[in-house]
Amino acid sequence: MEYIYASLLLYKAGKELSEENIKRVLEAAGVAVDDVRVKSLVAALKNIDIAKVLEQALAAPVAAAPVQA
Amino acid sequence: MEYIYASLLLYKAGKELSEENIKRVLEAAGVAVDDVRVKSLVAALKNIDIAKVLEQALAAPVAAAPVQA
Amino acid sequence: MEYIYASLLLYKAGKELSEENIKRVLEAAGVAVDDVRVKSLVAALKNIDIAKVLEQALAAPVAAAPVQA
Amino acid sequence: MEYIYASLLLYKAGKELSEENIKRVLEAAGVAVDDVRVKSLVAALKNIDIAKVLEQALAAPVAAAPVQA
Amino acid sequence: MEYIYASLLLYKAGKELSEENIKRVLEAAGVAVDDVRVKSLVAALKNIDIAKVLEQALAAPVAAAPVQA
Amino acid sequence: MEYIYASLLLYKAGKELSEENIKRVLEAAGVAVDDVRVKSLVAALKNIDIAKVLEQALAAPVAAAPVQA
Amino acid sequence: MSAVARTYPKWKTEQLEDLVELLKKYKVFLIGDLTGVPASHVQRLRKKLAKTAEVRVVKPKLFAIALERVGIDPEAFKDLLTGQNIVFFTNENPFDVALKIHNIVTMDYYKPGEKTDKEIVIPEGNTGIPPGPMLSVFGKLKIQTKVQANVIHVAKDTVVAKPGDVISPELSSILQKLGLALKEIRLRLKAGYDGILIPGESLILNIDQYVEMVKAASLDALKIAVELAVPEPEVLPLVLSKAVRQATALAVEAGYVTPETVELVLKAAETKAQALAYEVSRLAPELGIEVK
Repeated sequence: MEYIYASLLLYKAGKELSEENIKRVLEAAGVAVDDVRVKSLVAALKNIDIAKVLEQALAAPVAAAPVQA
Repeated sequence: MEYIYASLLLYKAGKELSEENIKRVLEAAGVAVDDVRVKSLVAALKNIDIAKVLEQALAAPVAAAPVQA
Repeated sequence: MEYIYASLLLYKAGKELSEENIKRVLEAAGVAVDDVRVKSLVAALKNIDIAKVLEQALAAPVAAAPVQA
Repeated sequence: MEYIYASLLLYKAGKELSEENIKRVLEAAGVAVDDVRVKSLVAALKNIDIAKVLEQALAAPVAAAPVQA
Repeated sequence: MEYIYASLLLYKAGKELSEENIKRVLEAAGVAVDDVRVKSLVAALKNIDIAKVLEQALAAPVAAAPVQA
Repeated sequence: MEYIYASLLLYKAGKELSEENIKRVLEAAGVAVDDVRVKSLVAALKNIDIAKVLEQALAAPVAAAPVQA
Repeated sequence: MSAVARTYPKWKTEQLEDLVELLKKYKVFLIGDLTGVPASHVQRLRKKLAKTAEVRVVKPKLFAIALERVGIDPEAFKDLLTGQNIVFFTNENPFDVALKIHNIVTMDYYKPGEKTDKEIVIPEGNTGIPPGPMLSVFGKLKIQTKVQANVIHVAKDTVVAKPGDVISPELSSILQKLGLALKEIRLRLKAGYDGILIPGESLILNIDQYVEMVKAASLDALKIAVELAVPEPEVLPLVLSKAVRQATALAVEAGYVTPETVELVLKAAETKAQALAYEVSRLAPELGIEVK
């Protein structure tokens, strides 16, 4: 999830979700960065409407946890 | 929310949630850091069982259901 | 509820839930304080494990929020 | 949460949610007040319908009871 | 998701989630295997408790899913 | 569930859900394959619109949850 | 064998040869129970499966001999090959063929003396039948009727038979008059063979169950993918949502106010205050604290 938190941090800060930016943030947090992962994350993020996802994230119900009986 | 994402990034990376660390991550993301805010966040986070909060964040809103009047 | 909010404010601030403290907070908020009520509040709070009550109330998950009323 | 309880206390007491009022209540509770935080809190509170938000909060007994099925 | 299914297949079959095993399964399915991806998958799988994850509800709000731009 | 995982692996890889393919994947995972089971699986999958089912799985994860295989 | 074969008439020998040919040509066969299946349904089966299978009505003894001839032990089929049998020879997936056969249904009228396997309901409404002798038949079956505009109306939905009941002549005639062909005729498969014997009850796949399994499997994969934060288009929105939820929960718990968290923080504070108020009001009802 580190990569995701780093991306959201940048997104909220209004910065570009580029490989360099994500890498810099991760490194500042002391995370050993995997370039391939960053690359594929950046590519995947490009195809997502993050604003919309964030909006829905809090609105949507979570899948009901297996309600313990 | 940038401060929170920075904290979560550090938390997941297994790093200490110290003022310095949060500041460093925020700065790497190009965020102009407000020292007082970092201080009070760090203080607040100290009193929280983050693992538990994160887990519960994903739990189904069981308690919410019966509330409708 | 003013008495409860005042108590929680003190509790979260790590202060003693004494009659004087509660009174002072209420007065600062411009509330006309009833000594007898403060006394019985303090007595009741002594018999409550506030930490536990607050923790259980965390059951209010984020997702519950947008439930339109 | 001290700032929030101070605000709720003032709200219920029918007082204005001004910086001065919140500060006074916090100080009465022995909290070292951070001006920036108060400022941003007051700004944030201005944009929401507190009455409605409080109404949507979970009812006590449900939230308090460890939900067991 | 092919990599995930391959991992789950091995997991349910009681086999080790090793790079070789995952590679063999993917190749049997006619998938052109990316060694780096397999490596990072194996490393990531080591950090999660698969049984627990499967047991729990999907740790994400469901309605958010179809948001793809 | 191994048989289902193997099928979905093939499906996601864009391969035919044939007896031979499923068998090959299962064997690569070290699963002792039951021919009749593979045959019945292939027949059943022929009668299922997998794309649609996968979509529905996301929409109604609650219903899907209790199915133990 | 030759001594035995000689005792059969020529047509039987021909039939045997035919069956042996089919068993050699096809590696799969399915055996259906023809008992009580009308010729019209068999006709439909033959027609609908023309491209899938060769169909024969077989005599048990003859089929057993044919099986033996091609090296299949007829012993396993001993209990299956009683009565009237129809056999489908195919090279297709036996489960697939079984589903096809199972899905061919002919609706027919219940005849007097037959047992029903389901509840029969005479629906409320206009029967189109003029009052007269039929009125008493309705009466006999305890179906409430009223006559409107010289037509018998059924007053309300009426159950006239439960599973296991025997159809009376009256009920049979009413069902006919009302055009209610409720009896489902489908061929019951006794077994299939594809290298091994597959019992009839295993032949008809429960597709719904497979659907649920596919759903469960896809959900399993999604759970793991979300947990690993796999950056794939179908997973990433879920992972982002999860992160947002966690961040929000943490912000709320820390009382961290931003324009987007302020409502949630307030709600959380109020919820906690309510919880405490509830406890306090129990111990000190004299405070008159109003708990939601």
